[in-house]
Amino acid sequence: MTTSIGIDVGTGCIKTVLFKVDGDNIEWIARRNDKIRQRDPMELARRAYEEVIEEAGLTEADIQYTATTGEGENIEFSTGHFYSMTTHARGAIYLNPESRSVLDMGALNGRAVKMDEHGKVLTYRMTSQCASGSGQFLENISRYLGIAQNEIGELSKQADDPENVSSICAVLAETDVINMVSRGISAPNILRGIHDSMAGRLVKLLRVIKADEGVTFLSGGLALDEGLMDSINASMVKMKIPTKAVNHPDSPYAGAIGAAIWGAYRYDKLAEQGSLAIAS
Amino acid sequence: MSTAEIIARCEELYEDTTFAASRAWKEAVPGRKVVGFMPVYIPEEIIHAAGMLPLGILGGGDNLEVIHGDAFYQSYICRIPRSTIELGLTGRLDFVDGMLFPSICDVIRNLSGMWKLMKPGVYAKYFDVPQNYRDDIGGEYYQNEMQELRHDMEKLSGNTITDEALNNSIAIYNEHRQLVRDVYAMRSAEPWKVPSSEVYLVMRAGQVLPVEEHIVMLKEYLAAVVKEDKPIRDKCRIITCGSFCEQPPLNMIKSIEMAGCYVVDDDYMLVNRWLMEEVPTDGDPIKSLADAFLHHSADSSAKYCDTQEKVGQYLLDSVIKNKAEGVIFAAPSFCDPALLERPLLSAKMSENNVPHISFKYAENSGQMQPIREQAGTFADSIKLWS
Amino acid sequence: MKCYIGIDLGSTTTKAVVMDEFGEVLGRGITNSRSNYDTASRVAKLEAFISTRLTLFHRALEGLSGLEGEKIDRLLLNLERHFRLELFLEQLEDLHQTCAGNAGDLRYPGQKAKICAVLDVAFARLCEKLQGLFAPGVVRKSDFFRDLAGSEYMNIAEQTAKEMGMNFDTLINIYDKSIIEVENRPPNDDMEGKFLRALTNVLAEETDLSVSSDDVMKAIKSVLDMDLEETYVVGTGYGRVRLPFPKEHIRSEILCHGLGAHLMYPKTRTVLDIGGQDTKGIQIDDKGIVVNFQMNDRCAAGCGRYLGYIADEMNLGLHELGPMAMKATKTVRINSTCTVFAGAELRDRLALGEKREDIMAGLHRAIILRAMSIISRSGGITDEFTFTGGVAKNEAAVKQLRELVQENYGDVQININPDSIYTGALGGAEFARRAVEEA
Amino acid sequence: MNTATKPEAIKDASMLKQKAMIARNYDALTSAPETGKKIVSTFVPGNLNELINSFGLLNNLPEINAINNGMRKQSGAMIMDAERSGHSEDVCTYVKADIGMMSKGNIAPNGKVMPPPNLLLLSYTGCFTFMKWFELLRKEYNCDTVMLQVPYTGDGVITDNMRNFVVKQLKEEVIPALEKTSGVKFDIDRLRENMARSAKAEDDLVWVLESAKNVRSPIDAYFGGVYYIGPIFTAFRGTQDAIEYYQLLRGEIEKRMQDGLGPVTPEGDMGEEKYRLVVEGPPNWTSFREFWKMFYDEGAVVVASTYTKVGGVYDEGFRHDPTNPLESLADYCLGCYTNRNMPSRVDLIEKYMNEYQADGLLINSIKSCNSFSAGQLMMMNEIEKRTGKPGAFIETDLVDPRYFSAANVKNRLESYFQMVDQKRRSTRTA
Ligand SMILES: Nc1ncnc2c1ncn2[C@@H]1O[C@H](COP(=O)(O)OP(=O)(O)O)[C@@H](O)[C@H]1O
Ligand SMILES: Nc1ncnc2c1ncn2[C@@H]1O[C@H](COP(=O)(O)OP(=O)(O)O)[C@@H](O)[C@H]1O
Ligand code: SF4
Ligand code: SF4
Ligand code: SF4
Repeated sequence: MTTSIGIDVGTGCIKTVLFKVDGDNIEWIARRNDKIRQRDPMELARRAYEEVIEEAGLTEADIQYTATTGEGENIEFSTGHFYSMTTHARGAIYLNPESRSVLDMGALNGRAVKMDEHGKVLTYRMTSQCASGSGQFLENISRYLGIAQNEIGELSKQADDPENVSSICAVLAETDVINMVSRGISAPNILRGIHDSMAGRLVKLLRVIKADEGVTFLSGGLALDEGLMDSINASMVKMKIPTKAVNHPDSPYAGAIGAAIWGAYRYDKLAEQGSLAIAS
Repeated sequence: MSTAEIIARCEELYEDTTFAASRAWKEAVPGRKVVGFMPVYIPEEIIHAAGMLPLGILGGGDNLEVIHGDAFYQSYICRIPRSTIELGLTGRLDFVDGMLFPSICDVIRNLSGMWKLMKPGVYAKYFDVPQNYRDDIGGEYYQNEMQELRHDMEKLSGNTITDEALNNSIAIYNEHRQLVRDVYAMRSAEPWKVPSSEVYLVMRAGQVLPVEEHIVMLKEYLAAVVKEDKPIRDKCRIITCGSFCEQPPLNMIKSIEMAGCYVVDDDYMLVNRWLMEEVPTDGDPIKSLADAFLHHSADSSAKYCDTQEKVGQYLLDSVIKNKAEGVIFAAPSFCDPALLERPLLSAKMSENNVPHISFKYAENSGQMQPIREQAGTFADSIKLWS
Repeated sequence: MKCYIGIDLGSTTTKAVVMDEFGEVLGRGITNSRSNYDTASRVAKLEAFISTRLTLFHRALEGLSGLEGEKIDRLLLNLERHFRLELFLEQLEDLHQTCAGNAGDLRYPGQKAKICAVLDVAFARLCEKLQGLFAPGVVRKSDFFRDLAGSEYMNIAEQTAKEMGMNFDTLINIYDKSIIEVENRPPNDDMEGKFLRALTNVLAEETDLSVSSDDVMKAIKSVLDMDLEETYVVGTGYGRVRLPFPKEHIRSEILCHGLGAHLMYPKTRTVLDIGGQDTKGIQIDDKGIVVNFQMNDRCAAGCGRYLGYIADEMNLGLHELGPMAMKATKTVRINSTCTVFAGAELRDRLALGEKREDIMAGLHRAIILRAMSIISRSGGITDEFTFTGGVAKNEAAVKQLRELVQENYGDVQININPDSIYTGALGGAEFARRAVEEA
Repeated sequence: MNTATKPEAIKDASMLKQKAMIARNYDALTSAPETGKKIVSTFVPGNLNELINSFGLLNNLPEINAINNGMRKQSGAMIMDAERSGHSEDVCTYVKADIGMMSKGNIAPNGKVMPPPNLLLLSYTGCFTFMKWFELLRKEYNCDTVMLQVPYTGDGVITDNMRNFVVKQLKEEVIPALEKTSGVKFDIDRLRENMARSAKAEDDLVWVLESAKNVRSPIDAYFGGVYYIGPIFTAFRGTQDAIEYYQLLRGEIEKRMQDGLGPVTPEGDMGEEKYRLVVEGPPNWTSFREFWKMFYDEGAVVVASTYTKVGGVYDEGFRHDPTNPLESLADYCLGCYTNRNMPSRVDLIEKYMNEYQADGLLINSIKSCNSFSAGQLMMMNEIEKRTGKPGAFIETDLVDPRYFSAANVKNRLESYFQMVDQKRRSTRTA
């Protein structure tokens, strides 16, 4: 039995989980999800780390592997770091064993990963440097429209005539949206238009990695946006991608979960090789 | 000298966008001349034999503030021509007596004409190479082109280029090329001792130093590396491909290694090892250079591949020879040759079960996080499952 | 009297300039651009007319013997202060009512009474706090209602919500929705009433006037009675195609900026304008006629909005960025000026241990570097050089610009006018004037 | 476009003739499997139509297919298809439209399947992309490929070495490959006859293009021009059809000049000629009509363009020469517009600015095409300096609809026209 912690440092939130892993027997013990809101991520991560240990009724000495992912490369108290596409793939399998691909929608970049049934990464793709159609953009627009994050999905689903967002640039697209408001386009239609354009970019990634088996798991915070999920599914049908996109209430934790599980796996492998020292 | 000292010297040369070392060489003896050239390949021997310094110009890197260069290029054109123009317009290349623009892509090709417009008094030449590899067709054309270049170099330098002098230069460059190959072989054998960033810097030094000086440096580096005692890390062996022209920022080269990769081959500064075998030094030197070009030269996307089977073979050969576990296609954004060829190369890798990923960069890319993430995931996947 | 008006509908702000038939600027007005362009230009125009009245007041008061310059200035400053306060309180009350109305939204079933109770407390506190902004000698952070109200609302709402056991996010959402509605309602028109009420307050405070208050009142009233005729309006700027104007009343912003800069500095040959989404380099001749221009391409990298993203990321106001960057001891090299990634770049650098001030200096330099290439593309800098647009208000950007101009073009006269943000509107007003006076 | 609903002017005879020629050619291509004809795929700049024709081979031009798909608004989907299958967003969209067309079943504009080529003739003149394009196609079609390398005239002159190199490749690589594909022996006299016909049509083409020197130009040498060059640049050079087409066209334009008419636009005769422009760079095909409208609505007529020289710069005097067929073909390939170095391109534009009495230079910079675009900003500077006339710069793409931002282009064009206008007025009053 290996006890491990996974910490996913995102641009918006830090997700921290504690797992006990014994071969195929994987148990999720504790969790935290903290909004960063201009605070120091390193301190927040430390606090979350202590709090999950406390929640599990353990002490620091009980933790055998602390794995970071996301932007957590520099956290000093971690044992090792896994890159986010590795961890999201594993987290997806944990949350939905049918998953064979993951679409992770972060604040700035989108990522698509294809994996096998064990969470082994086969191929992947990230969006390029230009941030058109990113989560950040959606956040800005919803603020502008006076709409709360958790309302977006609902509203978008009410769209009857989605408006096309043509600009490739997120900044110029803001003006596009302002123009739409002034032309009297309804909020649902605007949001759905943005969702569609984001979905287009994301699904293009799926097409590149040739997602063709199982289901496509949506991970990250935006995964809970049902409107975006609808757009993604519609876009997948249009682009003839044979899988279906699904989410999970714990989608935002996928990265942290994967980190914890891989951490435990790596711990066992290193212990086997008798080279535990390298890891720390 | 220790590797640290050698690398410090190389770093200094690398960061200096005023080319002080090459200027110093020129000023040391009155009448010396310098001929600049762009990637990928030109026969440096001809310049050398005329007593001039061939100066490899690889853009401005991430330290040069590009103002006027940007004014001449749209956003969808790669970075190297803009920083090169900037170097030209800000007087940094005023000591250069001639510029050669090899045949690599439309951008460099057009740059040759822009140079003529920009610097009417300075010798500037587009140097074409054959894409036809028959001795009697492409070979003959190329020999004539080289003769023309030889003639131009004689005029520029005021020195006659005899066959003996040219053969002598070939011999010196043969030695240089051998040492370069040795460094690469050493890195491939013991990558933990020879970080890619070091190899890169040492090779970059060769672009601005006289070949004789660089030969000494390479020998010193090889000797110093043997004495290095660095631990072996848990990393995977990869090859980077696609960076034959515009160079990535040094930070990117470091980031790839930091993300868990050992780079065992790359295509930076191919001019150092374009000719892959010893060039004979006893015959007609122009013919020898032409033969070497046609039949024993490195491949890159800038060359036409005359048969379907040969497409990407050079990369596959390198994967096998260097026991690479994967290939990272890293091309400059908007680089036509690299990006057009990439689907062909990646298909070849897939057919042969070589894992590969691809991303784009610019010589002044500042954000390494996406690069680390992609290279890191690639390394993770090789490490966890192979 | 005849008034010629230029309206510059920018991507971030909308500016209006009122000019008389002799080409004299009477008033300037600014507001933030919003989804309703008509409203934006109406509000900007209204603001410009307010400022016109103030100018005319000045002229009228000058006619009163015994009232010299300094006193007039003080009087008018106080008058404007009181006037603005009236206007502000009116809008704040509107916001309060709108919020209360929105609290009845379906999303908060059965909560209306509770929300309204919280709002009442919050707005009472807000009102008290914000009045202070209009006390004598206070520098306000922004000219816009949205910014003034918003900055404090967040704090007060959070505190009040906590005290009264209310969800903070709900208050934020209601606010976000209401502020847009309020912004899109131009303030009611009774300017005279407001001016007179303000004047009464001022005169009550004044103890040291050398003329009778009746004379002052009479002078002011005479101005208020004056009819300001909108003789000809010219629209320009990013949103000009959406202005409700006939085509011949619309000029390209390039021409307007060129002409505006020429009017301010007749020797100008090169103009740089950095606005919210575009950067323009313009070359003009000795008559203010554009001979060449370049704009940024399809990418908004390095424009004013970039600073907006940075300010959001740092939780600062736009006007605070410049001063912070001025404290830098070195300039961190920043290469990417993609607006959306600005925040990521900032975090990257902070993670590498760079100081905020130094990064800020680097970010400003990056913007100006990009602008320098656009100028270079338009033909470089010829003496004199004028810098206009919103970013010209930013001292750090100006500092980098001065350095880079010096490095690349040597000694050049650089003009930066405090009213430079109005350059486009000024050019527009002049076009309007010429259309009638020189027809 | 829907021609039936518009009370459109009766189409000119030349238009009808061209339409028929193109239709016939597509039918010949798509029916090749039945007729047993063989197809050679090759590129427009520096194409060897006379030679291909002399073997009885058909000529298929992937660029023209891409243009057709662009004008029929189908290229967008094709490009995205290609990008999804791994082609970079950054490269030429002709290539991606071509590859996307293949994945969509290779349907020709006549609705029938375009059969695979029997030979890829890679005559790469003026653009490196061609080389990789055919490497990509070779992988798809797995057919014979022959390459004709045309050296770049980097110093602005055609040297003997270049000419000999091209001739030698023609003799020893290209002709044998064509013989093999067609099963026909090379017949130099047939080539000569074709070339004589080419020269004849070229004379009339030059006359047509130069008619724009008239102030009140009877043609638009860019938007109209792309139709006028069609036959010479594509599969018809060296045919009797082409000769007849240009005779008809010339007659029609002579008539327009006598009647004092300006260019024909999709909305009928153009109104007053307010601005005379020279345009550098290819047009945008996906919004061709909309783009053109932005010009004629403002009274802007293009009097000369460089795009109409990509398939040969005939107005500088070059003609296909039957007396020296192979050398002449070599000179033709070497002399195409994009194979000329930057200084020569600038000289040519300067000449156009002066000879055609233009008010300014407009550059339509194409994202896809580095061959054209890299360096255009310096060209503009240079022209402004030499002629004192203002330049304008807009950015679009060939067949990628995502890169045509109508508002953006219109904004710039309007600003530009207003600027020219203002400037003109001030010089008049001064
Ligand atoms: N229920 C939800 N509905 C819609 N969006 C949400 C929801 N919860 C979180 N988000 C969005 O998800 C994003 C954070 O996702 P996350 O994957 O944690 O990003 P990162 O890892 O970059 O911090 C934020 O932009 C947030 O606005
Ligand atoms: N007080 C200020 N201090 C610093 N920068 C400012 C200030 N006001 C505006 N700006 C900058 O100016 C930009 C808006 O400029 P403006 O010329 O109004 O643009 P536009 O014409 O596109 O609306 C903003 O994005 C911001 O960066
Ligand atoms: S287009 Fe917009 S999102 Fe893309 S790089 Fe430019 S500013 Fe950034
Ligand atoms: S980076 Fe690529 S496109 Fe740019 S000049 Fe070099 S080879 Fe050409
Ligand atoms: S890059 Fe230009 S010349 Fe080359 S194929 Fe594309 S459009 Fe044609």
